[in-house]
Amino acid sequence: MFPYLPHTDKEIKEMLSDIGVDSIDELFADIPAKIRFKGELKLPQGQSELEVYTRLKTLAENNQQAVSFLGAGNYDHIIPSTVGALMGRTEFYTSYTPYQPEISQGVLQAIFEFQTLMCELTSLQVSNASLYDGHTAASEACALAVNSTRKTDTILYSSTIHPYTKQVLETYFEDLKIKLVELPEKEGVLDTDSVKAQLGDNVAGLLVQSPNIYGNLEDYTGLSDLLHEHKSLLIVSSNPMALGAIKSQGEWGADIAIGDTQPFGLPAYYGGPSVGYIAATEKLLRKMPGRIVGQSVDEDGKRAFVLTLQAREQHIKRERATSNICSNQALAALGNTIYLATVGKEGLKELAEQNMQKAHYLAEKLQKEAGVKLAADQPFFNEFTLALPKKAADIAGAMEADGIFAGVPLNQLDASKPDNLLTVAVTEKRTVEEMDRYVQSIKGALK
Amino acid sequence: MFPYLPHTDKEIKEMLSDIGVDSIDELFADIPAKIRFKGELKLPQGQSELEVYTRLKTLAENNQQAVSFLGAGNYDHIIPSTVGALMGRTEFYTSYTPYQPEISQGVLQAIFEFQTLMCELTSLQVSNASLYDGHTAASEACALAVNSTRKTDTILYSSTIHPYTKQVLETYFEDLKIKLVELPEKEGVLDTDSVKAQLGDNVAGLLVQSPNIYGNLEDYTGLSDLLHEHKSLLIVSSNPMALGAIKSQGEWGADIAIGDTQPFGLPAYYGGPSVGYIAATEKLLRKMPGRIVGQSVDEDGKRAFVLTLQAREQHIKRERATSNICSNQALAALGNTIYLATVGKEGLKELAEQNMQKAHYLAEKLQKEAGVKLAADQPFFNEFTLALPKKAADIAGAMEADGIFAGVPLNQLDASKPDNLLTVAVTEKRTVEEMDRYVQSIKGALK
Amino acid sequence: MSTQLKNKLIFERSREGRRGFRVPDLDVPARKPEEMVDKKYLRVNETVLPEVSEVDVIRHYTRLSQKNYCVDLGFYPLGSCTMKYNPKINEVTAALPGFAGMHPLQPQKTAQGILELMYDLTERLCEVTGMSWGTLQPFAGAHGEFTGMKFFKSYFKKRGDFGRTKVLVPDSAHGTNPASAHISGFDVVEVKSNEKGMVSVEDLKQHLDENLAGIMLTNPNTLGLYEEDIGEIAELVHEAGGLLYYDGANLNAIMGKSRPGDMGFDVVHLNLHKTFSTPHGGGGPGSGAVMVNKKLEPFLPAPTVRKRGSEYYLDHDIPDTMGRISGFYGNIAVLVRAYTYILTMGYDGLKRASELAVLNANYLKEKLKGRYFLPYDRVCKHEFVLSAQKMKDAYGVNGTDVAKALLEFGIHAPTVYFPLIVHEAMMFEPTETESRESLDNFIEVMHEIADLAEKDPDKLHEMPTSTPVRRVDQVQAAKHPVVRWQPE
Amino acid sequence: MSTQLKNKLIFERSREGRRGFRVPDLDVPARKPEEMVDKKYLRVNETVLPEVSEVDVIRHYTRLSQKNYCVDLGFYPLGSCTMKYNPKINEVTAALPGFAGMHPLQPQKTAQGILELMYDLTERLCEVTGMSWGTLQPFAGAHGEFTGMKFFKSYFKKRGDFGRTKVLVPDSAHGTNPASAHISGFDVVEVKSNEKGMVSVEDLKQHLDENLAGIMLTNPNTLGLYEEDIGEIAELVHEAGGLLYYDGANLNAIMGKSRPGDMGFDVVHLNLHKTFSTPHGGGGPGSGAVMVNKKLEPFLPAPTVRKRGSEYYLDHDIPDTMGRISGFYGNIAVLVRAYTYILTMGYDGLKRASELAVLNANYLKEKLKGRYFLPYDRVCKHEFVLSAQKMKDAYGVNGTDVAKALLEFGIHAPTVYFPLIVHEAMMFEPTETESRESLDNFIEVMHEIADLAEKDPDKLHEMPTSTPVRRVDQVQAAKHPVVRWQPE
Ligand SMILES: Cc1ncc(COP(=O)(O)O)c(C=O)c1O
Ligand SMILES: Cc1ncc(COP(=O)(O)O)c(C=O)c1O
Repeated sequence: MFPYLPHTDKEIKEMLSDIGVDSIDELFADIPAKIRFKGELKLPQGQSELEVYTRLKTLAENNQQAVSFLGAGNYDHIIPSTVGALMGRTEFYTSYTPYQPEISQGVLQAIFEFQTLMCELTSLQVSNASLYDGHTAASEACALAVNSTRKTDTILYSSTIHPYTKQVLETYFEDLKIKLVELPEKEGVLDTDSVKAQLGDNVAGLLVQSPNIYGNLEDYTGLSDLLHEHKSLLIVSSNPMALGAIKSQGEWGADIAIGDTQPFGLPAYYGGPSVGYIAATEKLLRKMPGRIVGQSVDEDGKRAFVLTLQAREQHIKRERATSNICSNQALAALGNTIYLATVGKEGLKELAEQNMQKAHYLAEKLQKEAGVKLAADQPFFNEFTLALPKKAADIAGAMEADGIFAGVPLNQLDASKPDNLLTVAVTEKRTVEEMDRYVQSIKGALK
Repeated sequence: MFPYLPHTDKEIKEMLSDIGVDSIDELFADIPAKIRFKGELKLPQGQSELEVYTRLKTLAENNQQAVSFLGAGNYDHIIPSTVGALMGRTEFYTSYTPYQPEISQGVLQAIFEFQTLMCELTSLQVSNASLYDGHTAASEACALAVNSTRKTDTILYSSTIHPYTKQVLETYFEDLKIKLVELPEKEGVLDTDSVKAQLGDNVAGLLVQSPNIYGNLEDYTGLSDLLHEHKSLLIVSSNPMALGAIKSQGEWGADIAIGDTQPFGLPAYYGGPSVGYIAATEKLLRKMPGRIVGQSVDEDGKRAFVLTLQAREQHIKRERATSNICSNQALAALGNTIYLATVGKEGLKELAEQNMQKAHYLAEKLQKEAGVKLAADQPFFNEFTLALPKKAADIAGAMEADGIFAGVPLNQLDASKPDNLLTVAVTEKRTVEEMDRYVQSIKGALK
Repeated sequence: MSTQLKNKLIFERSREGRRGFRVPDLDVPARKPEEMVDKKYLRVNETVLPEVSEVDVIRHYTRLSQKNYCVDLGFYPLGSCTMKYNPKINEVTAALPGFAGMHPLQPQKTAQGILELMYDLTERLCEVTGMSWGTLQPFAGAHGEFTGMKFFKSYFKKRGDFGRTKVLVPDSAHGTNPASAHISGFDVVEVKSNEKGMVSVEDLKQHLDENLAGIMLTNPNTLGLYEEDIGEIAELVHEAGGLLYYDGANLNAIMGKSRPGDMGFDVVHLNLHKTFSTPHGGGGPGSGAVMVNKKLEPFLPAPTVRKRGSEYYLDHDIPDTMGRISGFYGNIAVLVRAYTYILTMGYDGLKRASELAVLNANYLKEKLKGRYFLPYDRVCKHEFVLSAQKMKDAYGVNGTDVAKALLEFGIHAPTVYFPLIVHEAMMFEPTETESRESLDNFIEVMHEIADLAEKDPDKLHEMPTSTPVRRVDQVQAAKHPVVRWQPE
Repeated sequence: MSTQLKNKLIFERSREGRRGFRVPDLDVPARKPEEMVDKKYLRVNETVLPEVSEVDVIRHYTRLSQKNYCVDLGFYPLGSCTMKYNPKINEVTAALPGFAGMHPLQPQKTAQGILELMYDLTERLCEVTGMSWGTLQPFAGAHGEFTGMKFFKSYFKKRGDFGRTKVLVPDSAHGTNPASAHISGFDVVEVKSNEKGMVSVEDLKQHLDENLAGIMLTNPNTLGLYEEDIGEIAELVHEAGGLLYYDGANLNAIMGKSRPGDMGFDVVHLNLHKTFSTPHGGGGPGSGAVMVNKKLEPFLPAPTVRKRGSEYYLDHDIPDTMGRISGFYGNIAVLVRAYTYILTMGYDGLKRASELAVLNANYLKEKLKGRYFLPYDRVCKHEFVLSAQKMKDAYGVNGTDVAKALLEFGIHAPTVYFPLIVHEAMMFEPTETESRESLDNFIEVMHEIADLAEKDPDKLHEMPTSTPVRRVDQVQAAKHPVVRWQPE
């Protein structure tokens, strides 16, 4: 008995007879005997909800949580109650891709709002309906740079971008006759002097990140001009929560802005789902990857929203599409939209500032009271990197016993990084007591 | 800053000026100075969602749970996932009482379905939109009996009804010139022989319960005839889950059926909300307490549902109303409806049978392996009462240490009951391992 | 969707043999009911419970839900109902499994969290009302009124004062007031309102005799007016040996501004599903918590929550208790929401809520009184009452027509034909959670309706036309009541 | 509701100074951003983020939601999309805080529950597909295809076989197939279908040379037909040194009946958001898990979940890995749902689901083919394709018209204009969760539309008329793209 299978025996019989066959097996007779699956799949039998729930609950409880200072692309922020309430509307979460605009204005308008929000935050002109995550968004952005510049074969990127972004880029471009060139860092930020040396007409774009993997803010003054002289594009990846306070990609003159919107109302959920956002200058619109919602009118002249510029996409353009992406992260982007609508203009500012204030409180306290050092003397947002006198993993391990996830040992993301670097994230959720406990705990761990 | 208060300062100013006053205080100037509240309420300041949530979560975690064999009117049954999903539809839970049928067909139709389900389960003809709980439903049923019989001043009830029902009845009738007469029990069930002695034309009705407070099933053969001879009404209270297997009120010839629908998809929630159900014979319809949904047609002749027979109710009849009830337990009744639709005809039967099977398994095992005795040798559904050689509260206390809530010591509900009686409920959720652990645990406790 | 799938009852979707739920496999010996219990105890009747799949259930009730208006879709200017926004965080806290899974009879030392919440909530409600302790057990306002009346009864019984059988209720009172007094064994006597819409002190004085048990009042009253003589009324009633009961349905007007306790009331019920933002659920569950002053505390229903050292417990040992009024301890899940709300709002937020509720009501009143007749033209509190009588006389458009026209415009109707002292009454309560533009939209619509009344009244009689059903035949429903579905 | 409140963007509801969210009070010293960070790093631009209350947010998106169709409201006969019912228990388990709160970089010993789930799920998906291990990281089907192509690349690179640059894709394939092959650095070559709607073995043979990397197929194919020559095709491709990629979007037809591994495929992607019942979310997130046979296991993307003794861990140490394909480990919340579904259904339920999906499709096909042209008339699997070409020629009613007419009747449209090899294609996939009466209702409506096409085609061109908006001008949208709201 399966609650999602509505057919009664009587109905099955009648339907078979209407089809003109005697048994369901007959409907599978076209499967060649040789490759037909005989026997039964080696899986347990179906179970009741209670049994299934009990199993899943046990699994969930086999995970442990602690006061978290983990970041590196995934953060523990407040999620307003509106987000869950509205994402839980079945009209949103059980609907298909809005290919039929007449009965999909809910999703379409929400995505149009999402696009607007991303444009606003990044200070750029166009955006799409979402990409998978911030890391794959980087690959798409670089591909966009290659596709929208002429005769280019090289992408430059800063060594300060997230190591996982780097690794995803490598996989993506490995077989595409596109060279990836890493630019060095200096004191925890991109060494901007190195850009010039690598620039040439073959360079499609430069990918940088701020706040970068250390949490440091980078200074891109003059960078877009320099790139534009070579018809290269500037791609800036940013934690969007930071954009409530720090200079946005558009303000730096970037052509493409990317990042990951997990901080905007999405649970950490072991890394997914989140959303890769992308925004760009107007002229890149027709090369953008992924779905885009546009405004139009219906037959009565009423404002209506619709998927547009589909000629870019794989279901029309097939191998000549700007990207292969089809399903995206729509529901999560809706979550971002609800989040931003809820916290609003002032709320986002305040939250961004609190992140900064709290991170600075902890960073200073650690330096003063625990005698630890920052890896570099650079400005930061809500994340900073400690250069510890011991292995970061050991310190973090010791602090775990105090119920604290102390941060991300950077060599865990990139084995080539020194093993004493610990990146610590402090969001608005961390209280002064938790931070003070952190300081006590690390003091103990360092002894 | 309060997220539910949308007014900006500018708007407030403009609105005040439109009203023609200078300040909000002016709008309160009609409160006589003598009794105006000065100063501020001694409550903390408003807080953010995160702070409030943290406080509530802490409180929730200060409650402990265990494998539960607690019953006595509130049971640990499976709640299908459909119930929460649909009760969580905001169109249901944030709507008002369906006084405007044109925009309330959702709630109205669901209640009409609820009424139908209650009629079906009880084998009676009419039902209402819900009462508060099973205990207050008993008072309403007795009042209905008084109001629909002539020149009566007495209600008989069995000593085997839930002690809390009894206590609620006493409070209700204490000031109403209605006599409550308790009939004795014999071997854990109503002594039916005692009925005759108390019957007379002054008796409005007899209230009995099966399964009764001990869990025992009672035999009402001939009872309704006897009562009807005196124009008295038979009121039978039943755990509605039991009605999936045991004789329904209508089948016993009852005039009024009542009970508490908590077992049908409602969380235990420390006792509330649940629903008091009431069903009755057709001829009692116009004396029924509470709201009733009826079927009608709209101006286009389309089937439509509407609150009906409102002339019975307080907002029309005022002090001559059949009851004072206004708000009821509508959303919980919706939950019951969804529950019953989901488990369906066969599901309810199966569930009822499993309850019976499991309770019998444990009862027999306890007798065989732990050497404990049942308080009476009577048929039962999913609950039975042990007569222990020690105080029931002590045994239950000892078993708590094994992570088991062993049952309800009956003298906790009614101090006049012997202190060695423990009522044990076994639902379909209890597994054979849990029951075997129960047996081990009680053996230890009895040592 | 074609009619084949639309507008059915769940029973009409049933297909023999279809299932929507899997019962866990039985892990004890399978025995037939008749092997466990004598047949005479077993059910014979088949039920027509639906036989549907999970998909059927979800689609059926999801579609049904879309035929329903609600606060999350728009404005309810529904007087006497305080249909304010129901915050989402309340739903989150109420769903915490640490609360939801609790059995009411589990040992109290394993229930310290919920008991603390109940204690804390009682304390806070006492502070808001100016009372001394209370009970959270009443399931709704009317149940709270009944409890209040039982306080009256217990008090006089304790004093051996058995002649006090009369409870005064103003003619403007909600129907539950006289009904509750009546079912509690009191005789109800109506007190008249004066020309200002307030309790007539003159009339009141006629009833102050040795049979007086007390008076039930709401303040602001159901016209939304603050009873200016409340101080004198309280004194008079007390002097006459009576008690004062406060119907707290209208508390939303005066939080932090004026407390029933300070006005002289002895017992107060609150509708937590109004003032304290818990959702109405299509008619319930609510909570009618009752607060009392020291004088009445000895008569609290059993049990009541108390604290001893750091331990919370349910006190069953109340010698003069009125007895038990409900099975367990009330609608606990509703209490969790109300408590969450009070924490969120704080003293400052509650006061601000009342201020803005009153601001909104006065704003609406001023903007509507030009087009609709305002029988009592003075500053109102959280609500006010208009009359459609003149419109009815002039154009044949009555309160119901206005109400139904609003539905056509996507707005809920006001409360109509209550209070009874105003002909063709329409009672408007905007609450504090409606924004300026929501009110302005409403005003615009109300003006449009007034225009239509003058120009095209028939159009109003037709309305609504675009709702899931049109006006429903109430007469047929009551004449030939069909209160359950019947299989063919 | 009057237009004043209707149909606005959230930005158009904004009021300066309004707030919908309270930030917790700051508990560390308040410092201005410019006191912490040099001004040059700070944002100057104001944003037009909305300024609205919580009430505004809830009403806005609740109303928006009601402008959207969804599976919980009705039938989606949407070919290639497997819009089956999304069970509610999946949502319950996915919401468990023990999963939702996990950081992807928290120590693995504190993540044993989720790792076990991922391990277990991988194992079960391998059993269903007949493969040996896999990755759950791909975020969607297309991402899975990309991953599959990277398996091809890695495999040939490992063998030093650098000339294999060509991937074959049938002309009936989904657009993501060629696109994925292309962005992975392959040249895409189209293989023709034969007159039966199946891959032409003749044509295939033309392409079997030393440049062949492999072929991408779905089976049943996009016409819903089981590729009868699949055994031979696999042999041919393998003999030519190529690999076989299975697009698992159509797996719902054959669970427990036929396994891609047994057919000869080397790599398989699954759309967990189709076959395994996770909701589509208005376009995502999904999951495109990829399973491979032993031959390709060495090239798995890093990390992959493994077990050592009783401990689960993420293995980053894969010498021949293709590298990293996503930031963390995929759409974990989707995996929890899919796993829940597999537990619920079991081997017996999955098989039954496929049987009934195929039953439903054949039933629909038989009932519609009298009125609509069925280009490939044979037993189908989970879906089938009709053509509106004849209708278009005869009455000027095309596939879009039929699709839009369905919307008018409250049913979602089929997939239209795909696969490309059928003119005016309309692709129907009923899935197993539609009941007999849902199908019969659909058939009735389709017949009504066919009648209208003959009798009153203009009426069809007008449809839909009762949807929240009518047909939308796509040309204007693409010609003058407006992809964001602009403040006035
Ligand atoms: C003034 C007044 N008193 C009492 C009540 C009764 O409250 P309840 O419906 O919760 O029983 C109401 C409800 O509308 C009311 O408006
Ligand atoms: C046959 C086929 N392959 C691949 C895909 C792509 O899957 P996704 O949208 O998850 O990327 C689809 C989706 O519609 C499909 O139908």
